Amino acid sequence: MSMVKRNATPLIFLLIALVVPLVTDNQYYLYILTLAFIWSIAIYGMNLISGYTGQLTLAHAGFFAIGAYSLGLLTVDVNVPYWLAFLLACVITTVAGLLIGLIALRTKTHYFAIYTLCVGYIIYLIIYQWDELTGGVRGLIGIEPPGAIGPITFESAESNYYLVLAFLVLTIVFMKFITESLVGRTFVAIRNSEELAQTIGINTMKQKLLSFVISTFFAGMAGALYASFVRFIGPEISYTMTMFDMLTYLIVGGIGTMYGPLVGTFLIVTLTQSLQFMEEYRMLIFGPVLVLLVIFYPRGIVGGIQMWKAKRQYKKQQKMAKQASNSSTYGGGD
Amino acid sequence: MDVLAQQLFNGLTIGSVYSLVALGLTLVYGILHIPNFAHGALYMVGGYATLMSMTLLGMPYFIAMFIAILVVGGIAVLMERLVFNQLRDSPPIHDKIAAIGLLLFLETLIRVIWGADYRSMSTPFSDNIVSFLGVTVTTQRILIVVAAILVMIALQLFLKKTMIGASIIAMSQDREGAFLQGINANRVAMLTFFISGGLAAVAAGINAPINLVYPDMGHLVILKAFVIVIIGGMGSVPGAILGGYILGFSESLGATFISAEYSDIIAFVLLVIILTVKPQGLFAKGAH
Amino acid sequence: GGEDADITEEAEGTPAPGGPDDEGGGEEVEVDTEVAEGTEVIDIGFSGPLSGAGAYYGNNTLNGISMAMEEINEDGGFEVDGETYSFNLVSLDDQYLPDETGANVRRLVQEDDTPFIFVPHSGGTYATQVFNEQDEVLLGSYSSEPEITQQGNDLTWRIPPTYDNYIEPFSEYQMERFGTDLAMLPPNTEFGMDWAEALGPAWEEMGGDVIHESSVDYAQDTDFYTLVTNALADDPDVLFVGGSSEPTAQVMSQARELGFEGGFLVMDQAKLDEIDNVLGGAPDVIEGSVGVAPLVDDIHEGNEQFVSDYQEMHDADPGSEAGYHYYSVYILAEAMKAAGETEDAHAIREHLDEGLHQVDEDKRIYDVSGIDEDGGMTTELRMAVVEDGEVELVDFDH
Amino acid sequence: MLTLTDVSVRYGFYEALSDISMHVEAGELVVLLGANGAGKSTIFRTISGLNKPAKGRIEWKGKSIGGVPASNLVKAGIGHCPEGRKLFPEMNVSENLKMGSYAVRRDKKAVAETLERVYTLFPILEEKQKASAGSLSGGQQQMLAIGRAMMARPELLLLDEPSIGLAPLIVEQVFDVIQEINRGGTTVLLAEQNANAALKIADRGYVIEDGKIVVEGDREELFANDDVRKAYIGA
Amino acid sequence: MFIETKGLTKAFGGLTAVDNVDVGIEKGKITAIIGPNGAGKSTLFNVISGFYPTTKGTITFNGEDITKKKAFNVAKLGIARTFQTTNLFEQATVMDNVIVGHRLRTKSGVFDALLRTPRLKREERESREKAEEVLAFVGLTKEANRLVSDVSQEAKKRAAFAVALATDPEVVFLDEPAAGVNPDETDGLIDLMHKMVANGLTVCLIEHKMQMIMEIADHIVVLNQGKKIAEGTPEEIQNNETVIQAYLGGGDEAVDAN
Ligand SMILES: Nc1ncnc2c1ncn2[C@@H]1O[C@H](COP(=O)(O)OP(=O)(O)OP(=O)(O)O)[C@@H](O)[C@H]1O
Ligand SMILES: Nc1ncnc2c1ncn2[C@@H]1O[C@H](COP(=O)(O)OP(=O)(O)OP(=O)(O)O)[C@@H](O)[C@H]1O
Ligand SMILES: [Mg+2]
Ligand SMILES: [Mg+2]
Repeated sequence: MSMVKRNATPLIFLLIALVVPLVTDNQYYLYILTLAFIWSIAIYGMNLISGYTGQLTLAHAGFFAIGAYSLGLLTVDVNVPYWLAFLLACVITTVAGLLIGLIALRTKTHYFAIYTLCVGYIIYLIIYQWDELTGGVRGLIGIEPPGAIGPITFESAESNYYLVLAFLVLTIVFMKFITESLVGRTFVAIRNSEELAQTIGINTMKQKLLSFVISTFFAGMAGALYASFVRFIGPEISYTMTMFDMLTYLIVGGIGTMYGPLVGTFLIVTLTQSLQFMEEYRMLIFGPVLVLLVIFYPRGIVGGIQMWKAKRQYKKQQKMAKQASNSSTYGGGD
Repeated sequence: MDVLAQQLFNGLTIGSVYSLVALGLTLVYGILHIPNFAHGALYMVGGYATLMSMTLLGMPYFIAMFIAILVVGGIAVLMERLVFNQLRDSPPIHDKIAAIGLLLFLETLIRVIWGADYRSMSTPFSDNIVSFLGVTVTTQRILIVVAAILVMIALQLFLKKTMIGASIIAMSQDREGAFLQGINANRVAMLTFFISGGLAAVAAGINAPINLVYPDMGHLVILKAFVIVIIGGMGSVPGAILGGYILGFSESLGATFISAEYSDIIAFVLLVIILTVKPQGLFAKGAH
Repeated sequence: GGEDADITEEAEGTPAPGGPDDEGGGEEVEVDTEVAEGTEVIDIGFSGPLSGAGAYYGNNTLNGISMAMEEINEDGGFEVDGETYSFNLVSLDDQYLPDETGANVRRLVQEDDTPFIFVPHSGGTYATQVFNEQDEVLLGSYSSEPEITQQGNDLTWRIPPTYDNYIEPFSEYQMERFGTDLAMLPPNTEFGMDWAEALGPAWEEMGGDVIHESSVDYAQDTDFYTLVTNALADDPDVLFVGGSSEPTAQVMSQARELGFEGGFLVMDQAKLDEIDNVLGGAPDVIEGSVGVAPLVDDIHEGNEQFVSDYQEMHDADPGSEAGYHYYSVYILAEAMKAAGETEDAHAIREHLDEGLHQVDEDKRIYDVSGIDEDGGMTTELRMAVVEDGEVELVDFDH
Repeated sequence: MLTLTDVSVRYGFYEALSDISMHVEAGELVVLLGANGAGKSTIFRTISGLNKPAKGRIEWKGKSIGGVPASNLVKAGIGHCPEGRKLFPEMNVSENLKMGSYAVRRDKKAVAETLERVYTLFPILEEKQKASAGSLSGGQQQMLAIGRAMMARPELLLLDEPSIGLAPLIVEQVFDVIQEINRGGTTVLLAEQNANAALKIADRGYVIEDGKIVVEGDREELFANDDVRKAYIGA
Repeated sequence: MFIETKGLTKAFGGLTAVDNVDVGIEKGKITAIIGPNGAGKSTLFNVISGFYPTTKGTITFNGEDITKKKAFNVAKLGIARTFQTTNLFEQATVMDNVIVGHRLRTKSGVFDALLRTPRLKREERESREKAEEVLAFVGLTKEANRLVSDVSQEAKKRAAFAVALATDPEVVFLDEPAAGVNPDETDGLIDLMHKMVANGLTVCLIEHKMQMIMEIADHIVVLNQGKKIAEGTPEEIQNNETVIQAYLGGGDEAVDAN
């Protein structure tokens, strides 16, 4: 049962999430939570490539949109059954991710960030301009809600909530398994130093591509969920500003941390809602908060908590080290 | 009207603006290694500062532009002091994010103060029409080209011929190393940001009369400026100038001979192609 | 013929027009719906862009709504089925984002139990139409998109008129005056696209040629010269332009700089008087233009008071979005009266047309002939032309 | 000339130097010995203003300089050739040297003279004038770093492990050069792992362990000290 | 020959950093590469380990041509290396640094991670055991859980060895392993290298500390300006006029110093 013990906090939160619809029938809360969960899934994708593998991507609003539009077009124009369309949407996004990743990942650091920013912008322009296909600026209406799975239908807000929650939990479990395995270690090694990773036999290009493709899969999946949840999509979901929002969620929560994406998204989405009355003034606060966070808590809220824990431990160690320090020269060998 | 000649001149005009914006960006991005996403916001503030000096303070155009340079340069210096200087030792990802925070802040601030609507700016040069070689333009457009070129030459001379200019470059390569030569690194960083902001203000001040002033005006310009900086080589002043004109011409000619709808894509496709072929950029130096 | 003709406009994704002295979009609109004493309160919802790029437009719509509500409440409210009611406006910001609208509408339904919500954009309307019937809330949608009423949603009211009415008279006038070659340079907004798609075929049907077709992106094109140069390359007689007044003015004056001597067919979002203002009085630029008559140029008994009140309050001319929303609030109150019901969205919806005809003469900002079965409102329109430097109003059936 | 009194320096919680007191007199060549991480570089960085002392007093020619920014100290005559060299990698050799004369750039004649001297000391630098500093090999970079530090004509030159990673032949040359610089009137404070070579040219020395001075004395005393021999000179 | 280069050349623009070099490295021996600064030693390492593409010439390893192989493939074949400036993941613990070192010998992928397959569990255990083993080997067991940024320079060098050893190499290339390490500690590193050889590894190193080289090298290759100017046993090299001229210098100071 150590598994349960180690993950006690997240499990408690999961429990709370599970009972929320039972204790409230406020559709608005459910709607907001569902939206936050959907975005979280996309942010988890970003976190894998940007947080763990160290390649800051600015194209993921684009991949989110590819997933959303694929699902929308497949259900509206082609009348593909929902779950097949859902699967195809994920596949299409992933294939797009693979093709773009193959080229984009040849670039490094700033180049990669700018390159992906441009890719994201191209995706936006295509959606915007190719109106025969995408409806252009008018957007896409009449997208189907998730199709029934056997006897379970997804017409109500509650059922949608549970569906999205299920996907979110799967996403987190997936990320946990990946990042805590050798695969995750490999990604982190690349983040730390690509050069060294290569010398210890890691095919960095292949691993980065793997990480990128997985991350686009989740962005696409989130997009598909979004399309069938909001049931209307317009080009703005792929715009740079959406991308910046996503980045904000990730940074506030904590880039490169397991629960950062969830915490950040949840916090900002709910905060934005409760600060509704401030309208324009919200951004006057968010902007500086983002800056301060990056300066003082570079790994976000979750990272900040971790740091605080580590510091406490460090102080303890420091004491022990002081006692042992007098006898610490190496004699060579073992 | 000769369409080709006209479009070439249009390309020259727009290229001049691109070059100026890209120059400011390349100084900070290439030389101090800060990808300042907020540069577009500086450009936008430059537009407003010029316009408001003219309408609210009743200043003549050139004085208004001068005020804008001071205002935007000052904001840029503040950015350096309060934000980027603090992030000096952080991983590069943090600079980008902080810059985005600044961008959101500045845009919102302007919107709160002056609203989200489009404003137009007219200058003494807006209404003079000149025709030559089958080209018809206003003197404002000639001013854009001439002013841009003059500013660029001045900047190049400053960086190459003065020790202060060289100290900007030195400090970008090794901050502590620069300290130890007696270079006041803080002052140099501030100077760099000031120049960068000033360039953005000039670009906005000369371009706004042929376009409009509004809170989002920096978005696309800045995206394109990043493309230019990469095409031209990070930190390369001549590269930014060349890249700006390449882009200006390819857009005006692309819109004419390929597709008007997709002319904005040209910049990005250009970048994607270039980085696909040369992942380090066109003018990349040998890796170490 | 119709005596009220004015701008219809849909400013999807772009800020609406306004003079440079207009109130800034960021300034929060004080919705001072001080409720009359001893009355029941009806919460009316609003979800529109109050921050971000669309804030200016969103606040204009809000201005119209709150003005009407204040007036009604100050008059002691209105009587429905023996009870006196007054309005309370609950406005939420959605930054033009459909998912935000969805969240807002759900919130308004849940927390304020509103029977009616204004949504001034089509994306938000679509996102809300998914559940508004189920939640029994009536949408007052300010969007010219035909789809919103064609979907068969029983609880949608389309407030602005459709633009197709303009196309024929505008085209006829310009063809007669300048010639048959048309170059189209609309803004690439939803509304611009709709216009272009309707205008092109209609023009050709009337015997003209469309010799150039492209669009301008005001928010993204750094310079319009390139596009204008291309549009003029084939020497058109008439140039189709439009969008917000400022950029439209910019495009028009640049066309003149580049030697264009024909006429402008101006999409109904831009206002000729504003364009003239923006250009600081440029009669040669706007000469030969045809466009929609601005509200302020078309003063009559129905809107006189509104226009002057608005100018006093906001130090700016009211745009159509303010005018229509103002009018809508009165229609809504009358519809409630007629339905004898303030909560049942279906009943209110069924009595909208009836309510429309009950509105006092001096509150009829536009000459609206009725509200259709499908929820669309039909407005009688007029056009404005510039002849010898003067803006003149012309009836369509002249 | 330079006096440190009870100087302590911290990195966060960690006290890298505790109560260091030492002095360097005009014209001397003083060597700092110490294992890795002992705090040698930290002393240098604190003297040249890159780090601020948490406590204690640093005096240069009678004036307190604790906390004065590095850029001002260069003008006051303290030159620092740092660990890790801190060259301007994308500038070429002659530009790097030119930057070295930043603090004294107004005296054109003196600059030209010093440049001449640097090129005489390190002919390879003259050969590679146009090569970017980043493309030089480690040893060449070290020479450039020393040369650059000399360009400001410092009265006190701080040399932090100048022989690190250098070929024996070059090490020899470097020590000769250091000695020559010192004989030319420049006071030198030298940190070295290569204790033997360093002590041979030094007047005096300090041994640092764990941020504290554990031994001090002149050349002979240090050579004679068994602990020093064992730990730093080997066999 | 175990590893052999033929006519190996590497040019950077106009500069030929490695010029037509033939080197042979014998299995189970310690080969040292010496030469003045800028002679091309590090570049030679970089080319052999696949970091830089070769301009001309061939490299064979165990008879197999590896000239065109990328760095990660070269590592998989059993060639490990360290860098002149220590290159470790500073923000991770020593243990974490070393564990990934064994990644190239494991096969688990995403699906193993998701299904927590026995293979993954086995490989994770193996990687950890390997890490513990090599840390013990280099004498860092006590430091295993400290951050790399917190340990001493010499410990970093050992950690770098450990990472290299975790890849299960047949040969290790060490670029100036003793630079910046004091004499006392240098002896420890020498012992460590002897131990590697005793365990069947082949060692190839670059060093400037002549005393150390003369003590441990079986074979010495001397480079100067990209060219090989001499090779042989320590005695031969010490007495080689060309080498003395180009590199060692006349004085005894340098040799004694270390
Ligand atoms: N920026 C820093 N942050 C935290 N600790 C530091 C920093 N710089 C140095 N230290 C620590 O301070 C102590 C002294 O370091 P310093 O660099 O002065 O030693 P040194 O004697 O110069 O060693 P070396 O021979 O390796 O150059 C070491 O334990 C080192 O880890
Ligand atoms: N990436 C590069 N680009 C250009 N020139 C380079 C590059 N790497 C090395 N060089 C040049 O190649 C030559 C050999 O350098 P290398 O680093 O191999 O020398 P080395 O023998 O390792 O010297 P040291 O002992 O000082 O480390 C030098 O002149 C150096 O300037
Ligand atoms: Mg040191
Ligand atoms: Mg080397």
